[in-house]
Amino acid sequence: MSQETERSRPEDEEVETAERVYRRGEDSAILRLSESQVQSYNPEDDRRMVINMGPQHPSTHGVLRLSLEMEGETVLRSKPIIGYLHTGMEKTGEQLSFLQGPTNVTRMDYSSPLFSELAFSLATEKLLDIEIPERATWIRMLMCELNRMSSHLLFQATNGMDIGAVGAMIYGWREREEVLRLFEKITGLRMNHNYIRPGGVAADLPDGWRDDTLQILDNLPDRLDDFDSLFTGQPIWHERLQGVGVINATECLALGITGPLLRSTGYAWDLRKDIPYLRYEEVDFDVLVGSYGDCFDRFAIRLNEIRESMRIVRQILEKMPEGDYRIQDKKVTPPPRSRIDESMEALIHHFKIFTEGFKVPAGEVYVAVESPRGELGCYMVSDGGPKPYRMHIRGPSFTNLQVLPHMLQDCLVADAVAVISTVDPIMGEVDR
Amino acid sequence: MPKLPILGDTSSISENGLAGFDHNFLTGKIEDLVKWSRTRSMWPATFGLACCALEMMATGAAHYDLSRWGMEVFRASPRQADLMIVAGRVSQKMAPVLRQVYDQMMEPKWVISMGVCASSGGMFNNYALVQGVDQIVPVDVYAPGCPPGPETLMHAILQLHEKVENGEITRRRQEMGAGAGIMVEQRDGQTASKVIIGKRE
Amino acid sequence: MSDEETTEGVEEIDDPNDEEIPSTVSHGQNVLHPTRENLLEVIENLRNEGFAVCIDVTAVDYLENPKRDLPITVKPERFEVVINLLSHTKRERIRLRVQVPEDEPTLPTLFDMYPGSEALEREVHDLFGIHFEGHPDMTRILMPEDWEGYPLRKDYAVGEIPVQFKEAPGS
Amino acid sequence: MFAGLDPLFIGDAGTIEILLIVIMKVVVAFALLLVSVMLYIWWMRKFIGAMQNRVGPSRAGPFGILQTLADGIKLFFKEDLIPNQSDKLVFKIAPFFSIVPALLVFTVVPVAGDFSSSGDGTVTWFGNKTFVQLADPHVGILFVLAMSSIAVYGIMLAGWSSGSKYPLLGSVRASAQMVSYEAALGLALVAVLMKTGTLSTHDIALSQNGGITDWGLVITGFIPFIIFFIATTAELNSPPFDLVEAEQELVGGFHTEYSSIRFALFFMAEFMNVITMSAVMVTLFFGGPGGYYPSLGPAWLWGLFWFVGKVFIFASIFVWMRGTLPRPRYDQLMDFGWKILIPLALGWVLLLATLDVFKDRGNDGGLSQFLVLIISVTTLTLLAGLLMKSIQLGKQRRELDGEEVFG
Repeated sequence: MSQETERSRPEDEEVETAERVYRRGEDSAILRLSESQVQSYNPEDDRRMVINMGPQHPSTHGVLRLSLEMEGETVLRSKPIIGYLHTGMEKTGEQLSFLQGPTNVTRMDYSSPLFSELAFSLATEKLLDIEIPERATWIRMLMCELNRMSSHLLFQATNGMDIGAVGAMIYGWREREEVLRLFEKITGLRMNHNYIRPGGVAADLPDGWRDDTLQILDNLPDRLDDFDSLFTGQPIWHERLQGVGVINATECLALGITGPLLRSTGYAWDLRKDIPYLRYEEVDFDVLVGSYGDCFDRFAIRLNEIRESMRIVRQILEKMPEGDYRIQDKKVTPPPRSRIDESMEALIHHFKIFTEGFKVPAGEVYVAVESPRGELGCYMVSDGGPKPYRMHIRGPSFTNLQVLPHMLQDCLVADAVAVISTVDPIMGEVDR
Repeated sequence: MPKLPILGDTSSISENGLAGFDHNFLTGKIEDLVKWSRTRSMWPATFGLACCALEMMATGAAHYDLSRWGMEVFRASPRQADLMIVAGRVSQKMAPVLRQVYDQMMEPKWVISMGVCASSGGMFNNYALVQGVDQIVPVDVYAPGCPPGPETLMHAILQLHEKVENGEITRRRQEMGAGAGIMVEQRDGQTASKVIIGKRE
Repeated sequence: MSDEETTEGVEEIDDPNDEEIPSTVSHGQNVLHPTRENLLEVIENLRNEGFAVCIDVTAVDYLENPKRDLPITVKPERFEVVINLLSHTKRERIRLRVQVPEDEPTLPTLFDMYPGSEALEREVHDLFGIHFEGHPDMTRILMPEDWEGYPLRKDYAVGEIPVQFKEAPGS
Repeated sequence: MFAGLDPLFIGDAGTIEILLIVIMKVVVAFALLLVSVMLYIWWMRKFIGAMQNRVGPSRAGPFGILQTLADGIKLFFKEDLIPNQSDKLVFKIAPFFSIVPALLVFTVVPVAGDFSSSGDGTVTWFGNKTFVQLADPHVGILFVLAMSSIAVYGIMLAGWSSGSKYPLLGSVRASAQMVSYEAALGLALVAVLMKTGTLSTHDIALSQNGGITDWGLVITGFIPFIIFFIATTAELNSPPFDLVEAEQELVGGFHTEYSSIRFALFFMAEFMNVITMSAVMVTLFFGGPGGYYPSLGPAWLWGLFWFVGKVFIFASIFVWMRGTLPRPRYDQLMDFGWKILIPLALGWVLLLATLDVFKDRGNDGGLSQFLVLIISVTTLTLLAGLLMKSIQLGKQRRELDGEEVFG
């Protein structure tokens, strides 16, 4: 892993690459058949067969379904079929007010829920044109970085399991649990927090949060070193991941791939660094890039991004300012609990905000944040009412999944598992 | 069949199989043994759908440790699994698959509906989701929460163990009419849906 | 290709575009309003300027909200396809809003320029019923294949069922 | 008359006693193996639990020791299914192909007896001298090889007859993997046989009773043991070489379609094989029941103690690997078997043979003696070098291929 390297420019012959990546005809990497056709498809060549991987398969991370056309164990063409977790969240999002919105979006990317909330809240705040207090911003950063750690730990767990190292599964969860425990203390829930809301965060950090965070930061480095000794230097691990699922930067750009997948090709693009939001320009961290664009790079990048996040969290602990945790704008923020007992107006105000919601000026906005999986964007249209007219989340996993047929071509089934695992799709975010 | 002194009237065995056994000393003890073994070794199928799947896996991990009940053997093949934990929201597209997996499981089989989305659709009351997995498969235990914490899931599992220990070993589950018995006609999004409460057809 | 050449190229192409294509600024981001006819041309130019990534393709159904702020020269239609492009070199985003009429919901595909828009366009097709001409695989992606209707259209009901507060059967 | 049937029996023995002893041995061996499998599975789950900071089974019986029993009873009372598309007869028979060889291998393993340096590995029961092993055919080790080969059929037929795609892939993998590693297994064995000069398992164990320096491990020079161990792991489908099941890739591999008691048989056969192959390994390389024999209690009991202890350590090593190592890919596994293990085993056998010849001619002390040594060692080194080069070339070629594919 080198530190931020010189950014390569998109090449001129991008169109050609694009054609090579996603050819249209028979020789494309994709099995261009509809779902029902795939179901009954029998290749003419009887050395070939079509295998359905998923939607209920242990290594497809939930309900991804892959149709693989195989010759022996070699994958020739494949087609990812998604939608098995389509929840209609964008439709539901139009029924919920802006205050209720984070409840909805937090259930999209369930392994890093705070990022969806953040994108939603930032979009709403941009429409409202409000500036949230310093402390709220830093709390958001703290929570997001912790969430990035827990999400990447989850990746280590599932990746280890997919390659067959069952131990990694448990170790990853064990570490993740420590972070979740802190989340539970701060937000009240282990997952689906609904903590970052338009106007700030739901509650101030509880007493002792600093010690708890420090405890995680103190414990984790040793555990990460264990991961290193268990995997990073291990020959079987190298054999399984190195040179598998290779992709280069041009192909990534053509396919709209973001996040660790893009960075593994040596292309240092991280929204936190390049288009900073919150206060990321005030903290010091490195953007990690790989050099081969293979599964091993993606694994290593994620492992080391945990370390980078820990570095950021330490800086946040130093810089965390005092102040309010949410904006004191009567229009957006409900009155504090103590005021409700004293004042009728406060009670009415509280009732109004939670039943009707607050009105947001008409307009449309796109906001993106760097989630552990890549660029997570929120496109929001308001018609001036209390509910979004249209709420669209651009999930990084959704776009990243398109790379699968290309990466899977001419690899073995076992490699397919490794590739799916290191692309690390979260199906909730893919299907929404 | 002749009438045996210990087994009692066995004439119905030839017709109904084991379900035809009268309950007596011998079969009673076998029942206890079978129930004991079923509660101690209930292998779940790996059927993770959404958020709840993470909590389900967390329940199997070091902090909560399902292996204490012999349940760490998550079987990927439904043929060998006893318990289907429907962990997460079931979309209209997933519903047939879920039913198929359930049908592929061998008797005896149980279903835990984990989380509100699986139990009732939860906060997503819309066109895309099946409003409660009990429309598709008979559910034994509903675990509330969004997502239910590992403690809740463990509680649900213990409830199911209790149910197994108090139930019968031979009857097929479907005939017992398990599940809440709420049927919602599948919608196309354009018209209001019809809700049937009562016996499944 | 050196840095200078790129910047020069950008300026050359940029100027005529600003005259032709109505553009606005929304919350700090440039928004272009091309028509369906010149969409591909505009995108081609943008792509040469360095907008190498198609981040997002989505649509909005303005059935219940016909009065939205658009430049005067743009005729509002029911659907609007929103395309988000990102330039890594300029660290800048640009948004394209294309009006798509209700009676003929078609649009040329971006697939040839941005293969990554494949799934995004399929999603728009699935949920809004907007057809992308020239797309290699214009089928439903999220909903089951035999699904009728386009769920995210405003005239498509949410599909709520009323909450049941009834006695459980048999009790 | 029974003595004629069973060449084990030494000295005069009454018919009834012989009959009794044989029956007793059969029953004890069978029961012992089943109970040890039960305990082994429990121990495996506990041990893996401990490695993963968990408790492991704890509810079924004290410390969860009855866990396997519960699994077994549950599976026994589960609905059985024979898929429509399957070849019904083969589907039904396959599990037995798997479990019977696993049971049979144990018959030739010397379990106990006086294997102290002065002992001859026998016990005296009912006034008869006999071995504490079910049978000691003169071709004992070949019997082990034969049985482990037959076990392949169980897996292969199971996968093929299921009439489903994932099991088919699993069975194809199984047959290729097992055939390849069988070769390495046999070649590693040859080293032991050459040194001990016998095929009988009892004699092999007895020839190692002089202490650690006499163990097959030392006299064959470690390498055959390592090869044998790795090949055994692959032969047993034990992780990390469990590609035949490979839950993450092939769902359940060959046993995907099996349920109920048929699955339980596979399950049991898998772990029984681990125990029996550990026992074989102990017999071949670790002196069988040999060890330190204090003059306390009957000697054969000490033999049993050492034997069980050694097998336990090996079985635990298998668990350890199960809990830690990631799984190699299929082609890597085959490469490893054919390009490294088999040549290495072959070369080592040649080397050992050379040294033996060298030793045999030790009396003449002439130049020819050293000439043999030098020439053989040089040839072997050259061959090894060539082999490594060819492996390297092969790898490079694959990388080039890879580039064409991935650009």
